[in-house]
Amino acid sequence: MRKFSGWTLLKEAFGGQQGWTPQWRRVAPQPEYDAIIIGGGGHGLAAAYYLAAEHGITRTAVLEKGWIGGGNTGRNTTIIRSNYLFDESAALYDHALKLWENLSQVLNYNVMFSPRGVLMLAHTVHDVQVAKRHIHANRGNGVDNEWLSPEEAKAYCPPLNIERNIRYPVLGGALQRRGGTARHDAVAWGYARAADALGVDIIENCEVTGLVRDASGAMEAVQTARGLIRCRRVGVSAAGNTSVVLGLADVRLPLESFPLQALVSEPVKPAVPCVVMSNSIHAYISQSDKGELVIGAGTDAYTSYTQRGALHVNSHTLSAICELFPAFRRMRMLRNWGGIVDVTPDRSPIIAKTQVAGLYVNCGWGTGGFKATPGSGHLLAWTMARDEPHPINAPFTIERFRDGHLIDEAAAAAVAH
Amino acid sequence: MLLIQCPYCGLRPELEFAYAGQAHVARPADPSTTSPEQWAEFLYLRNNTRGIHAERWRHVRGCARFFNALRDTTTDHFLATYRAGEPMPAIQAVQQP
Amino acid sequence: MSGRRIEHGGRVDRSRVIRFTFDGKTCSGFAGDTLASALLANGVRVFGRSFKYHRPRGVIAAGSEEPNALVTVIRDEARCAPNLRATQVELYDGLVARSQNRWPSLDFDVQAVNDLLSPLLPAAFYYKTFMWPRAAWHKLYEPLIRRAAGLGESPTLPDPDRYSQRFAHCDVLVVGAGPAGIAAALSASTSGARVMLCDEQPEFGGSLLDEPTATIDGKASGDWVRDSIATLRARANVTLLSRTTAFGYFPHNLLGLNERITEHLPAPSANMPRERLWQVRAARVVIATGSIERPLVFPGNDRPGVMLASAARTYLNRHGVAVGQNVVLVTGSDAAYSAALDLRVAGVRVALIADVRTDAAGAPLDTARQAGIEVVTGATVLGTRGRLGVREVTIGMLASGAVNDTRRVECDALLVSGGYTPSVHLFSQSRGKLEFNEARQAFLPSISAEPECSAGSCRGVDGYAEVLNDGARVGAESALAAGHSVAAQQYRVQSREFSMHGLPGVLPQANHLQPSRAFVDFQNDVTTKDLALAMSEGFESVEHIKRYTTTGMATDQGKTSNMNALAFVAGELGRAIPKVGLTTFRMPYTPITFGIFAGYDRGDLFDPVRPTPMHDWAVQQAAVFEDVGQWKRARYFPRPGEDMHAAVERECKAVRAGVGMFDASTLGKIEVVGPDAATFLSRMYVNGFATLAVGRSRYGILLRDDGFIYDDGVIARIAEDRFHVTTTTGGAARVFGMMEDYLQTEWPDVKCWLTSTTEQWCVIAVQGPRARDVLAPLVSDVDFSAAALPHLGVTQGRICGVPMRLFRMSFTGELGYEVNVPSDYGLAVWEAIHAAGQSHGITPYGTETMHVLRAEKGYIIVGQETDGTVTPDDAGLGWAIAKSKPDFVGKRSLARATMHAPDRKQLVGLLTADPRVVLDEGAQIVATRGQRAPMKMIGHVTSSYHSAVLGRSIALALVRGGRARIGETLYVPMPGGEIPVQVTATVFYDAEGARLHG
Amino acid sequence: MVDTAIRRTVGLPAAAWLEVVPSATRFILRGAAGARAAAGEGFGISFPETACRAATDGDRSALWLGPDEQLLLAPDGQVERIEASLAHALQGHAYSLVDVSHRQVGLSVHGPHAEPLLESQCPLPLNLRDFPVGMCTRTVFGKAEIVLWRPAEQLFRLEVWRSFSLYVVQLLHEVAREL
Repeated sequence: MRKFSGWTLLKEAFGGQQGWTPQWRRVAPQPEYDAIIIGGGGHGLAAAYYLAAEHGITRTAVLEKGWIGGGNTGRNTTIIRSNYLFDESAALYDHALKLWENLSQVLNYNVMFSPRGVLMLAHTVHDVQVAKRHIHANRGNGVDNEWLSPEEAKAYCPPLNIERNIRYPVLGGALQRRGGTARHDAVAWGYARAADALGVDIIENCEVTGLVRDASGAMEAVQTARGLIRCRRVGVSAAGNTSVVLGLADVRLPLESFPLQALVSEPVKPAVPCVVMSNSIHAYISQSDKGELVIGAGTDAYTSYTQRGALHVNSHTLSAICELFPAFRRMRMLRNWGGIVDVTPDRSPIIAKTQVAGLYVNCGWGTGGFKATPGSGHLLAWTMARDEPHPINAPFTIERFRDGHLIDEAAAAAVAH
Repeated sequence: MLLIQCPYCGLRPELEFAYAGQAHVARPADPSTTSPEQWAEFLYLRNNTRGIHAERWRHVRGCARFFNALRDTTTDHFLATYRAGEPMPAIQAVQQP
Repeated sequence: MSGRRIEHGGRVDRSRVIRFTFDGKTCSGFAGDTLASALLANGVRVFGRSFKYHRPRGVIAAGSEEPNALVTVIRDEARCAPNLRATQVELYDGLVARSQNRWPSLDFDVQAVNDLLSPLLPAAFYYKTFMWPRAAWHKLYEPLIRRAAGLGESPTLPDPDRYSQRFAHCDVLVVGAGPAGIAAALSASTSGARVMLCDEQPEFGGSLLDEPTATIDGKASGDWVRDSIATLRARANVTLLSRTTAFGYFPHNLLGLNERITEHLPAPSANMPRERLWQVRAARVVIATGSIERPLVFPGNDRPGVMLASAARTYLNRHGVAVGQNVVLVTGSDAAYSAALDLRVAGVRVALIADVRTDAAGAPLDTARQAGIEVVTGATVLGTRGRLGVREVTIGMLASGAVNDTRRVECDALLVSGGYTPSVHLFSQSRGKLEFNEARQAFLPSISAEPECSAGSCRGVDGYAEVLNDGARVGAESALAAGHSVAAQQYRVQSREFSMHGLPGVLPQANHLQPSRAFVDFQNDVTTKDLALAMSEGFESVEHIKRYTTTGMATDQGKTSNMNALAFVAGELGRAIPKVGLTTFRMPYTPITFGIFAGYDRGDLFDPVRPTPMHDWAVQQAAVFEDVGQWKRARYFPRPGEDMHAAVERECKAVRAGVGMFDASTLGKIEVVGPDAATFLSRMYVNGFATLAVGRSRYGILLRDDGFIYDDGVIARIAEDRFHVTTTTGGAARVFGMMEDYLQTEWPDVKCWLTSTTEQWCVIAVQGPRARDVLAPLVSDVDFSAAALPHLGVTQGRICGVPMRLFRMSFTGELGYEVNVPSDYGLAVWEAIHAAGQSHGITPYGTETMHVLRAEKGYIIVGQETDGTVTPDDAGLGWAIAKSKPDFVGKRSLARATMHAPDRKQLVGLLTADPRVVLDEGAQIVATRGQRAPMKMIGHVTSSYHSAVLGRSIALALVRGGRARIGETLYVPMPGGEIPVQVTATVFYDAEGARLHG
Repeated sequence: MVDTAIRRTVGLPAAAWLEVVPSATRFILRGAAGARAAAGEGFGISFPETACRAATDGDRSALWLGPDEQLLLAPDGQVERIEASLAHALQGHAYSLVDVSHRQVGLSVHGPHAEPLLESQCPLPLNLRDFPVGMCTRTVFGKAEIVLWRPAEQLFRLEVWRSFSLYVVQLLHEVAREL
């Protein structure tokens, strides 16, 4: 792998940009691998990277039905935070956040992780109670999160409207300074390039059409659009399409796939310095390095694989943004898009073994998967390499739904982004 | 905003409806006799179909009735709607040629 | 100076001179000008600076596809709109426009140094550097990049303008009022169908407005447009919307339209909305969105003065502006010849027409040559010169694949055309399938996904007669499909027009191997070199190339650039264009103001404010309100000088010592009626209701089937078959929906029905030892004796002469009643009770006091003591479960082993060692001192108050195995130190409940 | 004592095209089809069998809200009388009759602008072909649920839960500014 640096750029500037090489190889699938990851999004690519980098399993392939990073990774509002309520969740997301903090250097790819702070607003007495419970729990878990008064919130985010006479005035907010954003495409490409350098095969346009099991019921091979590939260790990291892929092995999971929309404005000079989220009036906003306001909200109401949502859902989101930021009413929507998010009943993910030996799954991230990318990849790789979960993902089993050990972040906060 | 054929009121805008999840998930007649797996299946396991999906809607801001629908989740087009309690129509019968 | 106003012609109103300023300089134009046409007429060439390299840029197009000429329009301090296309900004008197992305001035921009550094800043350079030291990205590089990026500046003051919304339904919606759209609307509306016709431009007519020579059915094209629109306007079944962009195509034939209403007016009425969102549901849609000319890709193709031939023609024929005095046309299509010919007629020198096709021949060339214009074929452009605008172009001649024989031609405008790209954006948004048409070298609509049909040049039809007849046919067919029959008209057209076919891609250069710095995406500064770089780094999917280079991702969404980028990539990869694929067309077609999506949803209309019948009274009493769902609830009633703490202290004492009154109207209420009502409620709630006597009530707990507490309330039996059920304020709608769900779908045989009575009844809680004394004199037909109306007794009677349901119940632990009267009487009864209570010192209290009083008694609040993970047993309410019932909602889940684990979090009381310390709600609890993160947290504080009656702090908490820890000391770690707390039972006051039965 | 003749509704700003309907007696009747027929006799109107249609006779109306739900409207002060006559007519039937007189506020929106006013925030087609005279239904207006009934070509009656009535009226006024 050719090292990226200012020096390389300088050299290429004088060399007419002739020295660049493909960031990952374009390869045909081999007949057999030690590990296969189904799904070439950020999570899947990260898992492949860590399988090779930390567990020495370099005979690994990532199978992607389209182009890598083209699912939810590529249609993302890129919020990163770890201030979750329950101990299990805080450990999981903070594991990811710590990986984010060094990711550019580890991958030698600037993923533009930008800890500009995530400010979660409270608008009602109940919101304040919930926010403070989070802050106390986070502090106990060593996760930074602090309470800001309305005036402090405005100082942190100047365009925020803290007038008391609006419909749902801002009563304060919980700020995680270590939270922020990153560049979604770079995450996928950075992991792909680093995994490729370790020998991982990244195979695009390779839809999985069957999961083949041996006489004992264990994973034996993967049937794909590009032929049969033998492998006894298969990880599924297919986000909204997880149910469809696992259905090939007759594995059913407590998942439903919903459309999640987001939009960006036309680019403007810096206006929003941090990420602002409001769960009770359903909107969040940040500004990309390019200058676009990046805006989203919760999912649409019904399950769908269309990768698009309804106009009225956008309208609700934008009316909330215009209340919080009344100066943005004249800004204009440039692009709107939809992803497919797989949601579990307790809004917490599953990173676990399935009942099929050799088949592992990482799913159920709902609207909040991007922030977990390095962590989930790391933990899925661990679980696949050792055939047992890492202590951090041990609670995130499938069996918790049978036993009632839910990790119900949704109950405490209406939306978990 | 979808346009949904309420079996009672006719074609109406989605703003009047509430989605109510997968259809034909019957609550066990005697839950106390179900195994933990069966009960978890009733509570949580859903088909999450990519394709033709039997689902429930409620015309909550209309006639207020729950009813069932067949919708293609890859296009969001409805193939049929029918009243609660009625059997699911054969998919071939409602598919357009 | 290059552009100028010609003496005659154009559709502007020369009798109305309009003054405006651009970058502080006063200019003038005419009514009917756009900012772009007026600036061109004033000789302006540089309109803005590009995004990355800050290169000077002029106007390229004349419509919404313009990538370069972005300006900020400033009506006043609060009414600034950045990034508007000068080509769409209509001139009005006093308009103030400012260029963007430059400092200190448009002609001298410091950041143009980026252009010199461009070898260092290839596509995606930022992914490869700025990584050391680690913190420098966020602290140093990113802020620099952010400041350099962005285009205009965001407004900073609240936008005072109104935005409006409208739903509409029609049989046929026609998008685009060019020849195809007008013909479609005419035939569809003749059938009697309800037709809507919209166009993004101020004037209907589309390309016909640029066409001075054509006649339709013997009428000059402009006259035909005028008469056709008059015909349509006169029809009651037609709605015409100009300045209206169909920006989004949503499932089930719903289209989003953006109408701009006042933006072109010098002094709009404050009542008029600035813009409107139309949500149109159409039985059929006709897409008649025309096509967009493509620029050519060659070195120096971004210099101001390089412009689409069609734009030059629009400026000439619509605005009476010649874009140059001495122009060169470089073209790959026949159609562009019309621009040169029209300019020639207007007296502009056409120095050369360089046709890039070696085999170009026929009518357009002959006509040009007859007009005295030199035409060469097989040409290419090797470069241009001119600092702030083109003044010379270098033409190279192609011979057997190599470029030789170059010549330099002076010019002040360089018109370019690569042919036309059909506007399939809406069709593609509808999820229709596109197919690549080799002959047209364009993607055309193929298979529809919605009931729509494309007509005219957006589906590749070429020539006015063909387009008009296509429109008429599609209009008639669409009307027929919507149930209205009509025959399509046939139009006769005479015109001088040439084919719109062309060639996408990059003009051949001398050294093919060395990709040139020719711009593909002007606004995002993406060159062919960038595309080549992306491919050399292995990005081959068109979506990857788009993302890696940002081509097509600017505010014009690649309207002029996508096909060129695609053709270049296809050429480099040696694949056919359809094999490379097409990026997705996304909503919106052009950028759409946030304001219209919000519409009327602002201020108090953002979400309904639900007041109770006593709301105005509470306002008069200076109550402080809190938002609970959509309701406004009085939180406390401060007297002058009191803060919340003082007011609540006083209110609490008043209730404990005398009597208080509380507005509980927001509680949800459901009337459950029918012979099976008791059966139904027994199945829903954990409690049993079969044995509940008429005239009695019971505290009920509602679970979901997962076993966790969902809601609670009081259920009263009014008659054998009639129950009055209360829910929490926030739970009213969802509990009603959940009950309907079980009734309608699980137990359709259960004979009872639900009616929401939340708003039928106004609820006045009168609580305290003097409550009976206050109420008794006002009430008739009620026996207040403990025997007749014990705790949890319910009766009906009259109060102040109006009908009443009287509940003896208490959420305070005191003797208490809840008076339910029909809502219209609520305020009068409230005032009567308040007046009657004066002698008893009656004190209105709010939700905060209610919370304190119930916490003193250990009563839970759903949503505060519970969070969706709490079972009845966790909350200390296991006693309420009717264990003999075979089933109720949630019962099976409660039987799971984990629901009985001894270390579940259980509700307990906490007392701080220091009675003055009030714990933070949400504070965490640990078992041992001195823990550092990550701590072993065993619980959290759910409620915490200062108790007036106890003179100390109290708290409720959920603690692992809490009930077994009663008496233990635990710790609440706070930033300032640990707070020791003693675990207690949940009831702090009157544990034996004597006061309740007083 | 409270003057029961004067019922105090929320203060709602009127307009030339908007009136608050005087206080009325309102019931929600729910029950099976057989009960509906019997109740019609008791109420003095044969209840509409067609979905989304209202039947009116004199000063009484019955509005179809759902297959098992009718909204009964009568002049103010008839609660006891209607309860008694329906109880008599419905003997032997299972049904639910609940007084909701005070639950909602009636608004009348009339005149040539009535249709565009309501179409601003109601997603139903309100032209005469799709929403003829006599049609009634529950639907939405902005973020409020309403019952919408068209008694005459240029007259719409809205029944709005009382706490939403101020919102609906303010929203109508806001829309009316541009008409």
